[in-house]
Amino acid sequence: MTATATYTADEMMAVAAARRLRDGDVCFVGIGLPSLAANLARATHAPKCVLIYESGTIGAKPASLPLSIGDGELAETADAVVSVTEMFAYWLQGERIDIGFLGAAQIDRHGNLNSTVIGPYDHPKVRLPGGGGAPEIARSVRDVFVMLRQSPRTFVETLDFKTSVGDRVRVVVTDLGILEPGGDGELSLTSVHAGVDPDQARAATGWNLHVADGVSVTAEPTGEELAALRQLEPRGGV
Amino acid sequence: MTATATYTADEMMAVAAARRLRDGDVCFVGIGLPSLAANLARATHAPKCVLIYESGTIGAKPASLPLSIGDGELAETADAVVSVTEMFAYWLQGERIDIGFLGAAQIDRHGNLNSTVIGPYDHPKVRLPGGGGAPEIARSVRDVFVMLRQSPRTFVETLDFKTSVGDRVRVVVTDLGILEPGGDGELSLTSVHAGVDPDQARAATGWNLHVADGVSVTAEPTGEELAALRQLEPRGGV
Amino acid sequence: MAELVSDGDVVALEGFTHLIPHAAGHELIRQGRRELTLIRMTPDVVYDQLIGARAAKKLVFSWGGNPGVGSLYRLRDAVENGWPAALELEEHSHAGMAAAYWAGAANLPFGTLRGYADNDLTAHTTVRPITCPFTGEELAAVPAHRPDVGIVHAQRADRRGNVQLWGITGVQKEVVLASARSIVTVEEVVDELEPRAGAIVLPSWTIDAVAAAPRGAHPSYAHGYYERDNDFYVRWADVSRDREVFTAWIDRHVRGTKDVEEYHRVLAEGGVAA
Amino acid sequence: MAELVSDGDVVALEGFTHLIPHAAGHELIRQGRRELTLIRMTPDVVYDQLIGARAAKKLVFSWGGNPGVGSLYRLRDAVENGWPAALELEEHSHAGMAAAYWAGAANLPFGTLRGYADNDLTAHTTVRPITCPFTGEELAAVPAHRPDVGIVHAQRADRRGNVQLWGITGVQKEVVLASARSIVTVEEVVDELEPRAGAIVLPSWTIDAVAAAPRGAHPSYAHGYYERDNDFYVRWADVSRDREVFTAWIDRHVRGTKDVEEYHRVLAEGGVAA
Repeated sequence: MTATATYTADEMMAVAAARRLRDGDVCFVGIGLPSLAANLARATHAPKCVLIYESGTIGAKPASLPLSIGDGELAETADAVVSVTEMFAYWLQGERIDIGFLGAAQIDRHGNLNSTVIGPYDHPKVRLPGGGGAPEIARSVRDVFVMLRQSPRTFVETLDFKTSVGDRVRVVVTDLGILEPGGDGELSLTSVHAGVDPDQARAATGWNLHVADGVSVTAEPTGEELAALRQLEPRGGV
Repeated sequence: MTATATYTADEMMAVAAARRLRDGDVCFVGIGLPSLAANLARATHAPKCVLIYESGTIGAKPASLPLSIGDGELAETADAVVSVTEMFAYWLQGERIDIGFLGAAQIDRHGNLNSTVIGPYDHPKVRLPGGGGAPEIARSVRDVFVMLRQSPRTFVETLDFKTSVGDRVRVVVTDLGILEPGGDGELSLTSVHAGVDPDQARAATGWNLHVADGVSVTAEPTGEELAALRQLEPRGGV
Repeated sequence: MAELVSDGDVVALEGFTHLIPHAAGHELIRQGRRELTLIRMTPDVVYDQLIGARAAKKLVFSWGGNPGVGSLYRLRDAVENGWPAALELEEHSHAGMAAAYWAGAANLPFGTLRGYADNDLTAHTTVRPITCPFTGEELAAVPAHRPDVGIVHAQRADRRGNVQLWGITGVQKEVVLASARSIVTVEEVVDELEPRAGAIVLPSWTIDAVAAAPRGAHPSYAHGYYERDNDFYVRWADVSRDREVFTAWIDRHVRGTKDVEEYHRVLAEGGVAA
Repeated sequence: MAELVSDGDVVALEGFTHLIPHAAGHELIRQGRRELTLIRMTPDVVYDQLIGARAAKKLVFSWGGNPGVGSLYRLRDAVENGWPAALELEEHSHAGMAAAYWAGAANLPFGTLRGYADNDLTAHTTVRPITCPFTGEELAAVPAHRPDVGIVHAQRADRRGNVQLWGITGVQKEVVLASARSIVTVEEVVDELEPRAGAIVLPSWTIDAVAAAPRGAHPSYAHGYYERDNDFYVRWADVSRDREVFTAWIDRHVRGTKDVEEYHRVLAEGGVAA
């Protein structure tokens, strides 16, 4: 079954990330694309994925996409709701989480992320919201999945600020393709989405992006995937 | 109203301890006499006393005396039930408790207590149950109340083992009378129960017990107190 | 509340996406509090309002944004341009903030966590290494949060002042227990707090003041009472972006109202824009 | 359980006065486990049985007695006379044990508390001073409990293996999360765990094995299922006091039965005495 329907870049990103989740994975998810990806996986090939939101909900099963990590539906459908102190001590630091999703304002070639400031810390050009859970997610989960639209402003040679470390980043899903770390830990382009040329991805990267030998083309979203996605997000789009 | 009814030494002890609780006091209680005393206070002059059992029940309101600190009725009648980790961290170490009751196998003149061993620690003559919550109760509550039958084996010159420190011991209620620390921190006899001679209390003490000037006679249990006590403990006695 | 919060106090208004004490924050603005050190894991709209209304001199936080929308423009204006006053930042991770609240509630001077290694935050915050005396491992210590005043919003109190909240309960218990004084606003006062699944109860004797503030968490939500006003958060960006629009909004909706009921009445009249 | 517990393991069977995993303890005796390090805040009758049946080489604890009755004679005989084998003790306060479980669940190597100062326990246990890097205060550090196997009893599990317990929940969550492997026995398996006030849920993926063991907490109680058998505790003193009476009792009620159902059948026949 191939999809001929059109789909958005966000939908492609959600589908590409969802496919990498294995059934039963315990996922620490934030709002937006990560939440969409994890819920899509749960609605399709990985019904036993466990969704944990940092607000304290463990095993949440929202029928539609939550708008905030603290939506009431998350608490109502969860197996357990715990305090935020317990969440960070027993569950995240306890290394019980398989997959953690992160976004950022900047990423470098090693998967280090910046969500703190653009410009110097003490005199920022743009004060970003800050790291939140990211610093410890990045070092406590088994695999970090980054979801981030690709542009030279975002994929940078040098971060303005290192909010979280890249050691456990296993995949970066962008609107153009998929990056994965090689043996040296440097991210290289391993897949491009349908209709994207590897050079487009290189042009959207602030460092000299290595294109993997035999770079593949990401399978397009199937009709089933798109239907499940749109069921989650009735208004179409994130 | 004076009581002409007979009463047991345990009842006298419970009454004497209960009278020292002020309405609204937050009390950390164990099973047996302390529980009886605190519940008696709640049933008589101090209805707003808050009873906390180390099993995690906060604001328990048992109708009759619990047989274990974990009785189901304690959980059912409590304002809140918390985990034991939270109890010791947030509530006891948090210094939210006014009164802590302690018993022991031995007490010295400074209110230090032994509930660990008789004989040397590594080759004990009698291995006692151990300190349980006592070491931190003794240093975290505002006032420690000790309830202990008086004998030279129990009121000793030198403890075999110091399980908890006496700094915060404000009163020791015995079957013979009441001991309170003086300015130098040494316990002296400040009251004897009806029919007890101060010399009896001195003879039941392994150190040279100082009798306070103007030592008083403890008021006997009133009819109301005994009625309330026996309501708590239908089988009569602890 | 006027008696419990003074200029210069360290104040934590907590609420992790749920039960955010907006009404209490508005009251601080009405009373003209100044020079507050504001603590919160996730400062959002109500902290944007407090900062823009010049109530704060310092912010202790781990994530400061308009959830699902973007920037808090008043927070950014204070940090980037010093308007209406410079704002000192003490920035942590969520895990660091949670450990600091835990330590505060447990009456310990510091909390320990695996964190703050290999990132740039360490150089810009109050965190120090601590070595495990058994294994020799190096961990991070954060100083306990011990606010002068902790403020939370809850669903219910009974007439004796015991407070019950349920749903996502965040760090609300910790902030009440960690603070020297505490204030709880509630949706309603009831005769009895019937037990509820997932509810926590804060005994009356851990709280200094309880006040009814119906819909006092708006635009956040109160599980079982009302939903999150998602549109408000979206429209807040337009109010917050501009200094004059913001100030007019605060003058009309907060300084110009006497309590949470009047706030809601004015809000219903005019929408979010000034 | 045979696959999850090996001779020499560090095993914690927890339950603070409620939901004490007696049936699981009996199974360890039936399987002839040896040289276990047993951890528990309040070792009572089931630990007396394990010690008397020679399953243990070491006990890590904070209060070891027969609650409301007095001594655990098998524990005392092991400590005082080395029968049936010497028993090494690692003794803590309750607060120290609670901090050690907390640290274990939180994946930290140590827990911090205000305690162990000015008493004689400090010289006989594993506790070390730790200095607050901010205030200079000296506190006590205890090493985290990280048992090989954590065992608890709960009221219910659903068919997916999620476990629900309520009433006094003690340190049960902590022991499951602190342990490398975990086993939960339950009163019953149900289709759905309906939410209950005061209940905690342990997700199936935090547990290695769930087994039904109806009345598996006897003589302790299971809130909502059955009451504490207070007489058993009183009569246990007579069984436990004498080596031969004890051994005959264990042979008949534990080694001579195949599971918790048969244990209860034999118990009903003969009372507590052998």
